[in-house]
Amino acid sequence: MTQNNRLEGGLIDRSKTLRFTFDGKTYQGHQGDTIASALLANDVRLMGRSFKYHRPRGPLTAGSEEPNALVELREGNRQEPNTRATTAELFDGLSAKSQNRWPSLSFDAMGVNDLLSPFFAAGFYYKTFMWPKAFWEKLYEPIIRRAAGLGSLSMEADPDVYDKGFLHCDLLIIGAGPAGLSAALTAGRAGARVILAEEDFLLGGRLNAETFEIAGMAGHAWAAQTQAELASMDNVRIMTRTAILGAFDHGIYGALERVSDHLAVPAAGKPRQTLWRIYAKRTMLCAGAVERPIAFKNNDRPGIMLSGALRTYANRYAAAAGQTVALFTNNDDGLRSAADLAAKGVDVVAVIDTRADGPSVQAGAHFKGAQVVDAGGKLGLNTITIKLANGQTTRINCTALGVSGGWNPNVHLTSHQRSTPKWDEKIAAFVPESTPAEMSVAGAANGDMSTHAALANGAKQAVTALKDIGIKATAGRTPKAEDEPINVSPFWYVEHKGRAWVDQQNDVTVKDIKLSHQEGFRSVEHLKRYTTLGMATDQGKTANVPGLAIMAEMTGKSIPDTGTTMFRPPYAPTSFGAFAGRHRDEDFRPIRKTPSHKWAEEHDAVFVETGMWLRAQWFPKPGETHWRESVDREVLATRKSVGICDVTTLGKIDVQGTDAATFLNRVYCNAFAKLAVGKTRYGLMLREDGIAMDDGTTARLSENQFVMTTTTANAVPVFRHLEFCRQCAWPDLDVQLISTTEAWAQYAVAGPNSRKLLQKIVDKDFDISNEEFPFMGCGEITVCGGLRARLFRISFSGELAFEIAVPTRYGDSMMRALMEAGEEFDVVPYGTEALGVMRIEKGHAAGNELNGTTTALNLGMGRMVSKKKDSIGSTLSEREGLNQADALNLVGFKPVNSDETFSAGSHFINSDAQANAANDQGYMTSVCYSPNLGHTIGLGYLKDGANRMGETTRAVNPLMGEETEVEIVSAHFIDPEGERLRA
Amino acid sequence: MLKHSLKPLTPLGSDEPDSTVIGNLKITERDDFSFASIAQRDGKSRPFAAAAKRAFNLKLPGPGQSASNGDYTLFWSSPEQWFVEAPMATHEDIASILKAEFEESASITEQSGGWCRFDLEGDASVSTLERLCAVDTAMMTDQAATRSVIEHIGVFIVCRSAGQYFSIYGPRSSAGSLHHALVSAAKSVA
Amino acid sequence: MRYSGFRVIKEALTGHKGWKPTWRDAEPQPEYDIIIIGGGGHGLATAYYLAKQFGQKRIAVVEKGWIGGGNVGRNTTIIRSNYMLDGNEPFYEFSLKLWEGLEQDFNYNAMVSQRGILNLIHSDPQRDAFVRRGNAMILNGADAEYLSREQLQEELPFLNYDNARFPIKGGLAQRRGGTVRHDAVAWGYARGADQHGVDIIQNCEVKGIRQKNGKAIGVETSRGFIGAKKIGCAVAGNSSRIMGMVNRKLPIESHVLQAFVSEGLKPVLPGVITFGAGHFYVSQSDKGGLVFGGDIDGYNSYAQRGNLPVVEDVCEGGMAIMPMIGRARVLRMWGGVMDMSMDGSPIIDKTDIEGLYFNGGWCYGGFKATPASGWCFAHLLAKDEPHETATAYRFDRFHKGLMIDEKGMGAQPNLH
Amino acid sequence: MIINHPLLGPRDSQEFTYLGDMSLINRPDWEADDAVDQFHEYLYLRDNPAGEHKELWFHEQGDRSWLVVTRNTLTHDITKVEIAKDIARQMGRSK
Repeated sequence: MTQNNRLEGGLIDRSKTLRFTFDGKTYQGHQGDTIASALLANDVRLMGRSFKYHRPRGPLTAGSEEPNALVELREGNRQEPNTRATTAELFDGLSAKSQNRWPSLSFDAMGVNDLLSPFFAAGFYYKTFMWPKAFWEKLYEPIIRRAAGLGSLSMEADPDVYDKGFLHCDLLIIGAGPAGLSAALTAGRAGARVILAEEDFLLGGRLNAETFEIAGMAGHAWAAQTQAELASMDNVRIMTRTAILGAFDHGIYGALERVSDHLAVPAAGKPRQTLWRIYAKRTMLCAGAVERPIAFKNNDRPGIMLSGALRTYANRYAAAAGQTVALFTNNDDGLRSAADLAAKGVDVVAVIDTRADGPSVQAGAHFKGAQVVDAGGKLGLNTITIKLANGQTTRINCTALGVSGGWNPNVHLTSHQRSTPKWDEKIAAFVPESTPAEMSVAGAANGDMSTHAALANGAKQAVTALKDIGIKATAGRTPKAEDEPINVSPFWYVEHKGRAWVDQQNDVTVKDIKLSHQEGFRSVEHLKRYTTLGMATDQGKTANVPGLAIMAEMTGKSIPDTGTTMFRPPYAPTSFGAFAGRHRDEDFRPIRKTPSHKWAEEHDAVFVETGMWLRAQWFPKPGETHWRESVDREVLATRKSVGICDVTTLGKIDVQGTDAATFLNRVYCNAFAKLAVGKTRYGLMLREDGIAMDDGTTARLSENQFVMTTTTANAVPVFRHLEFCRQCAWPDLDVQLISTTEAWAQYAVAGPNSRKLLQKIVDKDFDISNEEFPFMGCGEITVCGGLRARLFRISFSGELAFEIAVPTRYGDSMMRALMEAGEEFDVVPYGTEALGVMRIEKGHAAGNELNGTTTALNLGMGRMVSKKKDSIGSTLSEREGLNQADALNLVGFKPVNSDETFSAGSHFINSDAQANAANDQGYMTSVCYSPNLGHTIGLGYLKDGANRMGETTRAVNPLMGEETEVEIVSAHFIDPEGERLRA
Repeated sequence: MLKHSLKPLTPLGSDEPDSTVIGNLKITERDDFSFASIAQRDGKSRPFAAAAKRAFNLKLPGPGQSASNGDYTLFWSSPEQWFVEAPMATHEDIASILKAEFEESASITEQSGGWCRFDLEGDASVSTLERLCAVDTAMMTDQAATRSVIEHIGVFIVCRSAGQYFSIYGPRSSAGSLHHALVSAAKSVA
Repeated sequence: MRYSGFRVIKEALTGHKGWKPTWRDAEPQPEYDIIIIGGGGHGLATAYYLAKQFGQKRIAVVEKGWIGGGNVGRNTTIIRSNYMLDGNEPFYEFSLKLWEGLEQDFNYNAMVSQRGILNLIHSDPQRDAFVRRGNAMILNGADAEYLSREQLQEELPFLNYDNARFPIKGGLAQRRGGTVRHDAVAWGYARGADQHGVDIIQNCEVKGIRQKNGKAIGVETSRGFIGAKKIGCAVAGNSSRIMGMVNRKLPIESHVLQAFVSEGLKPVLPGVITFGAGHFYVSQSDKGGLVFGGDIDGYNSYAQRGNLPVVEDVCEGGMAIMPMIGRARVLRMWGGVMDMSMDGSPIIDKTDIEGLYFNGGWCYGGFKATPASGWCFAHLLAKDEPHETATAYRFDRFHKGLMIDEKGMGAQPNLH
Repeated sequence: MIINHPLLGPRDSQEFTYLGDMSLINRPDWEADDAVDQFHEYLYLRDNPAGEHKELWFHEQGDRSWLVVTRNTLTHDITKVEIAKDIARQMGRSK
């Protein structure tokens, strides 16, 4: 079949013939076609099925407001459900499938729903499927779900990439029809920074669909000429295939540029789509208007479409929806199609005008004061029934019917910030009333329905908008153009038994709206929710106003009193991929690598995500098959001799100033004012509510300089908190803060031989003997022959240990030097697992213990909270609820039978008690196997735990089917006296 | 250079800095700069200004600005706080050098290892940055400098030559991710 | 009128002429025993249980707009009882049990669908926390199930196991969790309450609360004064506005939470899935739309709309764990005003003003709580004592230091 | 949203981190007899107005200034942006 509905002229490029398939059948179209226009040209009207009744459907529109002609575009992992055939550009090799039908589009078994439609009235499902109880989930719902939905996903990862970007402008113009082009010319010539965004791939809007002339030339030619002038201006950015999705606060607009959707696949490295965030000082909405249908019996037959769409297909795409066409209108604009189609050689067989006094047209039989009351042709229109002014009915054969119920200004974006439009009797439609502060509206979107008005107001509004932001512009002479009113006389639906469709995709009929009223769902919100009117993929762009008008008739109120249409972003449905941009899969969030990362990779480290960081978790040796083997080895070797761990990820904050000590004394609950230079101290930081926020060691490098360490997880919130204290709580303290986390590569060197190892690294003029450099000492030193470094004698493992820091660029080299120096001591690198094991063995609290609900008291540090000073959290930590007699205490646990084990997350239940919430005694926070003790150990919070040493209780873990008898012991499993770290 | 046996590694993890050309854009990894932050102590504006004059002999740049003189480039980072950049070859120990000048009038913190720097040169600079950052880089004039975010990474953006040449400073640990983001965006516009 | 399949068939065959309004549009009476401010899910449920369960008479619900126009009609329809703390879990489990019998109870099909809810685990500390939570659920008589990575690959093969930034290490599932048709909950309770004689008064905005000798005696409304012996406030995001009328500050901030739905798709998701390393949770409605959401915008707002950064953040989360949705389209986004409390848990308590009772601070847990919230608030209003599952939801818990802080975020509402 | 930073001009609010009501600047006196009551009200109770709200934002991805932003919670309109440190001093906070 070869395009036998293809007409003369149009804006398609006949020199480029494109082959495509629809439901496996091959067709031909041209460059400049959409799928819908090409299919119509090939005499294919049936393109989809409706949601609920699976009614056969063809396109209703020629734009993004399309409810019916939705297809699955492309194949394999690029399959794209619910794509509008009316906007999808044709490309060579395109393949599309119809949706929501089985086994085929022309025969759909689910079409039986249509016969059962009386039972499927609005909201029927709320009233049934309740008995027997189990059947809803077992039987009814699975059936409903299987029937639900439109297109389907490929279930494969989307292979394309998406970009995001940010643009700034003085004036954002939304829509490049006559109003938008006129505004862009005015603003562009004034030198303003302009963005002209157009959803279509052509500029011109309706000008491409009409036969009007502007300034003596064809409208589309004027658009092309204007585009050329705009393109020559550096200050104007023309963005075609770009839909403005949403108007957000303070002049921020979301825009989707369909960069590659008109191609078979995006070019290498190029995005499929780009989501732009546009910062606009002023915005002009020139989005035109959307035509609305009139509801009558079987008004959803394929071949019935909006009159303007019929014109668009003929004038722009040179495609006839059918060879014999009728028109049904309540306004003058609807009549234009008659002349245009006749001029294209289409046989216009009838014009039905609801108005008795409408103007006459020289095309086909003209019935005034008449209505179309029915349409025949299940899979494609073949006849319409007309009720004449005199009450008689007559049937006419035709294969296409253009319907016009008037035009709705496209106010979508004006309501994104929840302002409502007002009703304009003159055009019987809603027009913008209030808009976001920076937005003005021009052209048909503002109810200026003639081309001349659009051109004039576009320019005028641009001048005003730019004046607001101090840019002088002048509106040129408005070119000569059509200036006719559309003379609409409201007419919403034809009174008749049988079903007349209002929302075609969701199968909402006039009857459903009447039923909604009957059952008390009368507000717009209730109407929408009860009938699903306007909830389909087109957001009711063609259905909402007629639906509202019918409800208004029911309630006897005016349309504006009944409610207004309220649209929500996005203006057009937008892919997840575009909103996510590059942030997917591994690029979901950036990766932070430690200074020894490269070295660790060379040594087969297994890495683990800790926040954004990748840290070495353990370093498997050849022959080690289970991670525990590696971890146990690392722990034992460290405690026996010496081990090295990259601890760079700990937050480091440089705290300086003459009041630095005072400052620290207030942000830590324990005393810091008198910390001596060259000393380090453990600090516990509370939130104002008295709950532990973070902990770490802080070193005093000089009188006025401290280096604070935070946990890896809290580095950022702690810094923010400190800045709050500095700027808001005590603005006159002389203290300056800056993060130095990244500036220093820091390594823990732990184990009995750590000093010996470091003595080979630290330059000779620095004495790090126990006498000169005791536990909790710190100092600035040099290493490896003169590189400045910092040394801290602190221990997380409980061993004699140091942390050494060098400028990060030398971190890799430092790691290698340490390992080399350690060879004679059989030094091992250890990862976060061994680090964790050793800190649990030592009873140090970490993230699992500092969980945002625990106090100093819970942690066994109650006495640390100084009552002698003001510090963040000290006051509220006195509340009774945080000081109960049986408060949770952090204690240690070991299995009574040492071959048994248990898990973190277990709860404690006393041995004699039943395992239920009432008997809950607390929970296990951290658990590991201790290679030193040869059994599992754990830390946990237990009610009154501190006074229950030696008792036994049960660690119950019903989630994993575990239950273990455990003994309550000190959290310090290793070296409770702390002799090792002082050695 | 200080005499010691340790070898530096570039932020991207090699011995030599990376340089990539994509269409009209050159992305160069820089590790030949040293870096420090300097913050004025409360009530020390006079001695601070004097020391700044001695050390840099330029007017301290205000918010959103940078300034250069001789070896030094400064840019404003926070109220009464600046970042100071100088050649690594001559100023590796930049913190001590500045401390000697400012003594107790300023809080000075070494930042050299903490940051990676990528220079973007060429006509595609702005269209590349457009895809990465909310800052209006097209309107940045010579020496404009600001902090912002690129693909969830906090960065400084310094405009060396309007529309043509920008330096992006990011946290060293994220150098790989930042470079990946720059290269991906550059390919989109190439 | 009783709803049933038989009735639907009968009406279908007689042109649906017999259907009556789902609830009466009542005119305000001069006085009631109990007035509930707020015709949302919680307010309507409260009135329903007051009348049906606690034998109260002369009850009215006053609503400033149309019933169900607030958060009950703006949420992501999820029900679950997967809480960790003693103050919360018994209450939410009570709520889940009520959901399970709700439709037969109020004779309205709200499509309670227990397709399960899954929380993904991406790190060892997260696993430890979820194990603790799962055990707390079981100890409280709820159901919880730990799923290994392998089990997940079996059940949900489409998740991103191979190249995720934060690998999926396991999950905590509650099979009894699921979704409910949210609007139907409001309508079902309204219909049920109406049939038990409750007056539902729409378009009636409360402008003030009249007091006499320190006792609340009625409400000033846009339709005049209405007297009451007891007044219950259940207005979610507007709590501070109502309580402001009696000059009370609340431990509550109002924040906007955005929610989203995609175009209709053939079924792909079995139940509710929650991403553990970002802000994204999703389920699929019976109509085929992916219903999803993430985190609140994070700033005080009464605007019922949000901004782009959160939209992007949420979709990034989606693409991180299920990159097969890349070509599906987001159809609509909207916002609800959340009554975010200082510890992330709600308040159902008397106020210090005699006759004035308060229900609020639901954060974004409000929808799933609807039945229990209504029941417990009705209990408090009827008996002047808290229901056994709601004893911890008191105003004074902050002063006493008895916060119920599931997330451990402290007194910062936008972090709960 | 866009916050017009007093020093840096208009910036996307995405660069900022939100804290809440500016009354959080007014940290009570720890030595007051009713210190616990005061801290309870300070930390937990909010006006939470539907309308003009003075609130604290931290320019985390910018100059690390805490700002006091006057914003309408019904419309999101921002009418004033000030440096919190200055406001704190005006409120009599010092050392």
